[in-house]
This record gives sequence, structure tokens and C-alpha cells, in this order.
Amino acid sequence: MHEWALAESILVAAVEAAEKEKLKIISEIKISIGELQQIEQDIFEFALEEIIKTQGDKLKNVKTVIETEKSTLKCKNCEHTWDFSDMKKKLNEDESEAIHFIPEVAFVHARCPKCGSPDFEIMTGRGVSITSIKGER
Amino acid sequence: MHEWALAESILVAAVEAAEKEKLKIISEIKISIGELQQIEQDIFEFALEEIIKTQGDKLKNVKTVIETEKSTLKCKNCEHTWDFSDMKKKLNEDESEAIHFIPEVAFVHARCPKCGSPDFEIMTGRGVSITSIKGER
Amino acid sequence: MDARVSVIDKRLKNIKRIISVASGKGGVGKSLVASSLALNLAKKGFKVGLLDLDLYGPSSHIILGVKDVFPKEEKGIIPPNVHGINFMSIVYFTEDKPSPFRGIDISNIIIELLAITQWGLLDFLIIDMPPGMGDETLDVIRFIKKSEFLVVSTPSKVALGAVSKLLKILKELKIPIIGVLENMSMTRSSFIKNEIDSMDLPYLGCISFDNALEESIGKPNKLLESDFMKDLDDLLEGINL
Amino acid sequence: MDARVSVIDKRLKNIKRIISVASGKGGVGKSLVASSLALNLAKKGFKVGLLDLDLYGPSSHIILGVKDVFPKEEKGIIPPNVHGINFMSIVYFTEDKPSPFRGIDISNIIIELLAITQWGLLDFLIIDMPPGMGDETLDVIRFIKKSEFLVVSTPSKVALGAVSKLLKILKELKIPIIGVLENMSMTRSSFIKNEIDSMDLPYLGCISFDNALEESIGKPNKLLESDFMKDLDDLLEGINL
Ligand SMILES: Nc1ncnc2c1ncn2[C@@H]1O[C@H](COP(=O)(O)OP(=O)(O)O)[C@@H](O)[C@H]1O
Ligand SMILES: Nc1ncnc2c1ncn2[C@@H]1O[C@H](COP(=O)(O)OP(=O)(O)O)[C@@H](O)[C@H]1O
Ligand SMILES: [Mg+2]
Ligand SMILES: [Mg+2]
Ligand SMILES: [Mg+2]
Ligand SMILES: [Mg+2]
Ligand code: NI
Ligand code: NI
Ligand SMILES: [Zn+2]
Ligand SMILES: [Zn+2]
Repeated sequence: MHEWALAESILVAAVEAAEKEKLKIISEIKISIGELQQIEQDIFEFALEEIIKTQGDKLKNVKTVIETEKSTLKCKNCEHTWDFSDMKKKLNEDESEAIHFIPEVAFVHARCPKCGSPDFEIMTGRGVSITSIKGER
Repeated sequence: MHEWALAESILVAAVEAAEKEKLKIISEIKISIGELQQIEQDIFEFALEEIIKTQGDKLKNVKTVIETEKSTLKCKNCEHTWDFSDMKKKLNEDESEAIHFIPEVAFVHARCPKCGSPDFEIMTGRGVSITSIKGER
Repeated sequence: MDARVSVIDKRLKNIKRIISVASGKGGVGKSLVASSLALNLAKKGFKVGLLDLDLYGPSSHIILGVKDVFPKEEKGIIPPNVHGINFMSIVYFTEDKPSPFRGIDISNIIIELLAITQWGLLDFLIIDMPPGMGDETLDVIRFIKKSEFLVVSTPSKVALGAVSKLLKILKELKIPIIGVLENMSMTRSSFIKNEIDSMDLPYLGCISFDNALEESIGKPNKLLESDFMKDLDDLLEGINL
Repeated sequence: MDARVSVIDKRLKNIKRIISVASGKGGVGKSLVASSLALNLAKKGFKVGLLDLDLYGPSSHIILGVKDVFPKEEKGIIPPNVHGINFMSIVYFTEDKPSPFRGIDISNIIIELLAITQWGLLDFLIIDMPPGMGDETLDVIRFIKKSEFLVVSTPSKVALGAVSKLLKILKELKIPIIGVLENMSMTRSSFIKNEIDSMDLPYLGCISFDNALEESIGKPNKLLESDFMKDLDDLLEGINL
């Protein structure tokens, strides 16, 4: 249920952006969630709905579209690339849950599958962001 | 004349890349130099030529093409963007020379011209890189 | 657009004062001061949070002897209360394993922690800062606009080298500096005081080197009774804390 | 493709041994040990370089009292020789102003420094490392494959928390660890020795807390005569240095 906090961040950011763009009504928000966040989409959508109810008119009829950004990890030592599903095989439940809260602890709990280095890069697949907003002025 | 060291790095990197690509002869190297490096192009070209003379056949007839990558600086605090020519106006000679050696000391000697923050990003215009290599197998 | 950043202000809204205990220099006692300050204020009846932002070498959990607790997940994560302090640290998620993070990761961790931690109502949030002037410091300045800085130094010229750099940049950016606390003093010397005076910043006083301090590490009740705490407490009176 | 990276091996080719003095923890004496080690080896007749990679809080120039020198530009930059040491530091370029660098900048600075510094023939290059386990440490591991690590701790549990993390990762990556040096010891205790033994790593011995050390800061000739140097020298004998 920390999904709630991230859902709220989306709505706060959307309202902020709408104000900048002078939108009176927000009709659609496209959301991208990094795969490493391992968000439970049901819970996240439920949270969005619940929070929207408590908000003003701007968000009343908003449609939310959620996409998962696939993860790409790249080793700085050997240039090998892989993704979270490869990584997950070697993680126990606690480690995986820790990455759910703080994706960057991947560097603590995982290694490059090819050379064993912890010095890899999360090229894609972390964070929670808004990719587009539609609305009316 | 620390240009010499950077010129050498280009040729070492080119030979390395050529070996990976199994090129017997390198005919052209395209080089991009970040504006912040403030390279003296004459000296740099002279250094390239001198070093090429000491190298083997792989580089004998190589043509080098040098481009300057324009700088873009962007403030993390206020999102203002600017470039090195804007920045340079406020630098004294010593500061500018220090940036010539280590471009990142821009964060030490310069600030966002709009909000005064030192927390800006060098989006483009640093480093020395090879953008392409042509040759024969 | 990173959405997490937008919610940070809301998460910190119900916190009256945020004090970052920083230095620029390592090993001067930032973590001891931050943990002890949190304990001290909690004992005085304030609602206190403590956030350990030294992600490479988190220490507050060692000093406070925190073990076997984990944040509750509820509309975010709720820091466990240890010895009257709402305590948040990366160790909950690292099992205290090595943390080879690069700067961009540090920045992302801080954003995530600030976006999902539900502090609730607090009188004080104390932040235990790492040494240096890198992503952690720049991100506290960027995201926690209301943070004040409490700066720790030792009496040494080597420490002052790094400390004065932090002070200069904070001053330049007009960030509130509560003052400079001199820690681990062994002989009477006005070297640090004079330097801080000459920078026109408040010198808060000094904490003596406490030979018995190591015995209090991991034992908050002992720490509350230590000479270190006595010195700190006197010094806090001077700034109405 | 960043070309600078490719020339680093060539720049370091004529250096016999590279020793990174590191800790994970701040304020344990890394800079004192690194500078003193460089002085000690230079006095023994070795050709020695010293590279200060603590870019936020560079200290070696303070300890060695380096002033008014600047690298010569000649096919790169040539570190000035101070007290028999070829000394390279970011301070030549920062005028000792605050250095608010993010991780990516740190990484770029290290690449630039390694690519343009002409060390020439050296018996030893000593690297004064910053605390933490961030871009500097990861880049030394990435770019200076032949570096060995000399790790410094104090007797404290708090220090050991960070130190053991660094040791674990170095060990995991099979990077040569010369051993662990215990600094600032005040009472006889085998706490650190036992911990290092249990990690199956060499414990090198300890350097006592030197009450008079501060007077030698900035004065290499005095530092060479200090109790600190005497302890260090004894300990170096044990590892044939
Ligand atoms: N006043 C003091 N007297 C004795 N030891 C101290 C004192 N202050 C700090 N220490 C010790 O110094 C070391 C560094 O303190 P720490 O709080 O970890 O510093 P930092 O967070 O700045 O790195 C620790 O071992 C701590 O126990
Ligand atoms: N053996 C020692 N006795 C007394 N003071 C010491 C000793 N070793 C280091 N110091 C002092 O401790 C402080 C931290 O040392 P420093 O070398 O700057 O640590 P680091 O580089 O690990 O941050 C400095 O003020 C230094 O003079
Ligand atoms: Mg600390
Ligand atoms: Mg009192
Ligand atoms: Mg140091
Ligand atoms: Mg001897
Ligand atoms: Ni969750
Ligand atoms: Ni030059
Ligand atoms: Zn790899
Ligand atoms: Zn700005």
C-alpha cells in the first residue's frame, strides 16, 4: 500500500502541470511506472480513484492510463545488458520487496549476471512519471 | 599543450575500436570535442599529426575531422538554460583556464545566470569523443 | 516528468522545523550530534523524526541500537518509532549490506524516500547528513527548502578545510545556518571560534572529547546520561532548543 | 565513445604499485595516512606520486602545506614535486572554493585527471580516497585495475559499520586488500583486530592517537618526526614498505 503515496504524487504533479498550462479540466493522464517499482497495478488504480474522489472538479472525470516502463540494466564493467525478470530469479522475497520500496537497492542486492559487478546502470525502468496530460482550458 | 594528451587518447581509442572491428586501416576519425574543454584546435591538430607519425601503418593515411560540441547548461533549480559563451563573460582568466583543464570546475567558478544556483547540469559540451571511424578490413 | 518530486512538499508540510546536521567533513560527529539531538528533543516532549541520509555509511541505527524493526506500509511508509523517535534509514532496505551507489542513484533514493515517507505531525525532523557536498547536500537544498543547517566541525585545520567550503556555499545560497558546533575538543583553543566569527556566522560552543562515549554507542539510555549529551544540552539551551 | 578512458592504462603503465588509501568512513585518518605514506616512501628513496581524490574536501595539500604551485603543461599536465612527492589535486583548479559536484561530475573529473596527468616513472602512486563507496570508489575500481587498497579504521563501532561494508565489496570483487590499519587508538582493545580476523583479512596494526599531531599539519618535516609517523613506519615494515 505504499502505492498510495506514489499515486498521490501523480495527481499532485498533474494538478501542478495543469495549473502551469492553465487547464481548467484534466481529461487524461498518461502514467509511466518503472518496472523496478514492482507496483501492484490494482492497488495503484484503486488509490488513484480514491484520491481523485477527494479532489476538486479539475480531476472529476479524468481517465488514467498506466504503462509499465520495461527495465534495462547495463553493466559499466562489461557492457552486458539485462532486465528485471533476469535479475529477479536470484532475489529472495525480502530483497525483492526492498527493491519495491527503493528501486536503487538493486545495487545492494543484485549483480551483473555476466561479470558479477555491482557497478551497473538502470537505463530504464525506475521512477514514476507523467508522460502526457490532456485537458481543457 | 595538454591538448597533446587528449589527442593521444583519441588515437589510442581509435586503434582500440579498429581492432575490435577488425579494421586493418583507419581512413577517417570523426572527433567531437566539448566546447567547455576550450581546446586550441591548431595545437590539437598538430598533436594528432605528430602522434600519427609515431604510429604504425593502421593510421598512416588517416583523415581527422574535428567538430566542437556546443555547450548547453541547464539549471536544476530554475530550469534556465544557457551556454559557455554566456558563462565566460563572468569568468576571469584563471577560472577559464581551470575549466580548460577540468571542465567540471565550471560548478566551482560559475553559477546559473538566472537564479545563482551552482546546481546545474552540463547537458552537452564536455569531454572528448569519437563519433565515427571509417576504415578497411 | 518525475511525479515523485511534486509530492515532497506535501509530505513535509506538517513538520515545524527541519534541521540538517552537516559538515562537509567526515568523522566529526554529525551522526552522534544528529542522533543525540533527536533523543534530547524527544525527551523534552517534542515529536521528533530522524532521517539518516548517509546512504554509504548509515550510522544512526548503530548509535541508537535500532534492530528488528521495519516501516509499516500505509499510504506510504511509516517510520518505526524507536526511543521516541520516528526513525527512517536506508538500512531497512539494505540489510546493512554494502551500498555501491552512484550519484544519480543517491538522488533517486532521496526522491523516493521523501515521496513515500509519511512523517505525520512533527515538531522537528533531524537529518543526519553524509560528508561532502554532493548529491545528498544538493538535493536537500533543492527539495527541502525549509531545512536549516547545523554544522559540525572538530578543532582541526584539516576539518575546517572542508567545513568552511560547506559554510561558504550555504551562505552564498542564503540557506539558514543555525551555527557551527565544535566537537571533540581536547584543549582550549579559539582557532575554530575565530574562524567562524570571521565568517560572520554563529559559533555555538563546543562539546568535549568524551572518553567514555564508545560505551554508549547502541545504548540510547546511556547516551542520554553521557558527558557528550550534557555538553550538547548546554549548547542547545543557547539556541533555545 | 569517450576517448579519454582509453588512454588511462597508458598513463598508469609506468607506475609499479598503486595504493588507494580508503575506508568507507570519513575522518578516520585516510588523508593523514596517505600523505604520510607518500612522505615516508619518498624519504626512503622511492619515486612517489600522490593523487587526492577527495574532491569535496581535499586535505592532502593542507597536510603537506602545499601552496603556490601549479602543474606544468607538457603533453598533458605534470604534477608539481612537493617534498619529493609528485602531487596532483583538484585544488590547483578550484582555488579551494566550494565544489558542489554531482556524481556524474565526479566521474568526469576523475576520467579527465587520469587521462591528462603525466606521472612518468613511479615506484608508488598513493591515492587519498574520499569516504563512502560512490563514484570515486567505483571509478578507481573501474579504471585503475591494478590498484591495491589500504583500508583505515578507527577503534569505534560506528566507524567499523562503514569500513566493513567497503571491505566486503572489495573482497567480493577480488580486489587486492593490503590490509586494515587501525588509527587513533587510545586504549588497548582487540575489537577491530577480532573483526578483521573474522573477515579473514590482514590486520596491519595500530597507530596511536597523537596529541601533538595537529602541530605537524602543514609541516611535512615535522610530520616526518611525529609519533604518528613512527607508528606508521613500524607498521609499514610489517608489509615490507
Ligand atoms: N565528543 C566526542 N567524544 C568522543 N568521541 C566522539 C565524539 N563525537 C563523536 N565521537 C566519535 O567519533 C566518531 C565519528 O563520529 P560520527 O558521529 O560517526 O561522525 P560523522 O557522522 O561526522 O562521520 C565515532 O566513532 C563517534 O563515536
Ligand atoms: N593518529 C592520529 N592522532 C591524532 N589525530 C589524528 C590521527 N589521525 C588523524 N588525525 C586527525 O583526525 C582528523 C581526520 O583525519 P583525516 O586524515 O582528515 O581523515 P579522513 O581523510 O579519513 O577524513 C584530522 O584532523 C587529523 O589531523
Ligand atoms: Mg555520520
Ligand atoms: Mg541544560
Ligand atoms: Mg581525507
Ligand atoms: Mg622503522
Ligand atoms: Ni507497496
Ligand atoms: Ni591546454
Ligand atoms: Zn558486467
Ligand atoms: Zn537557475
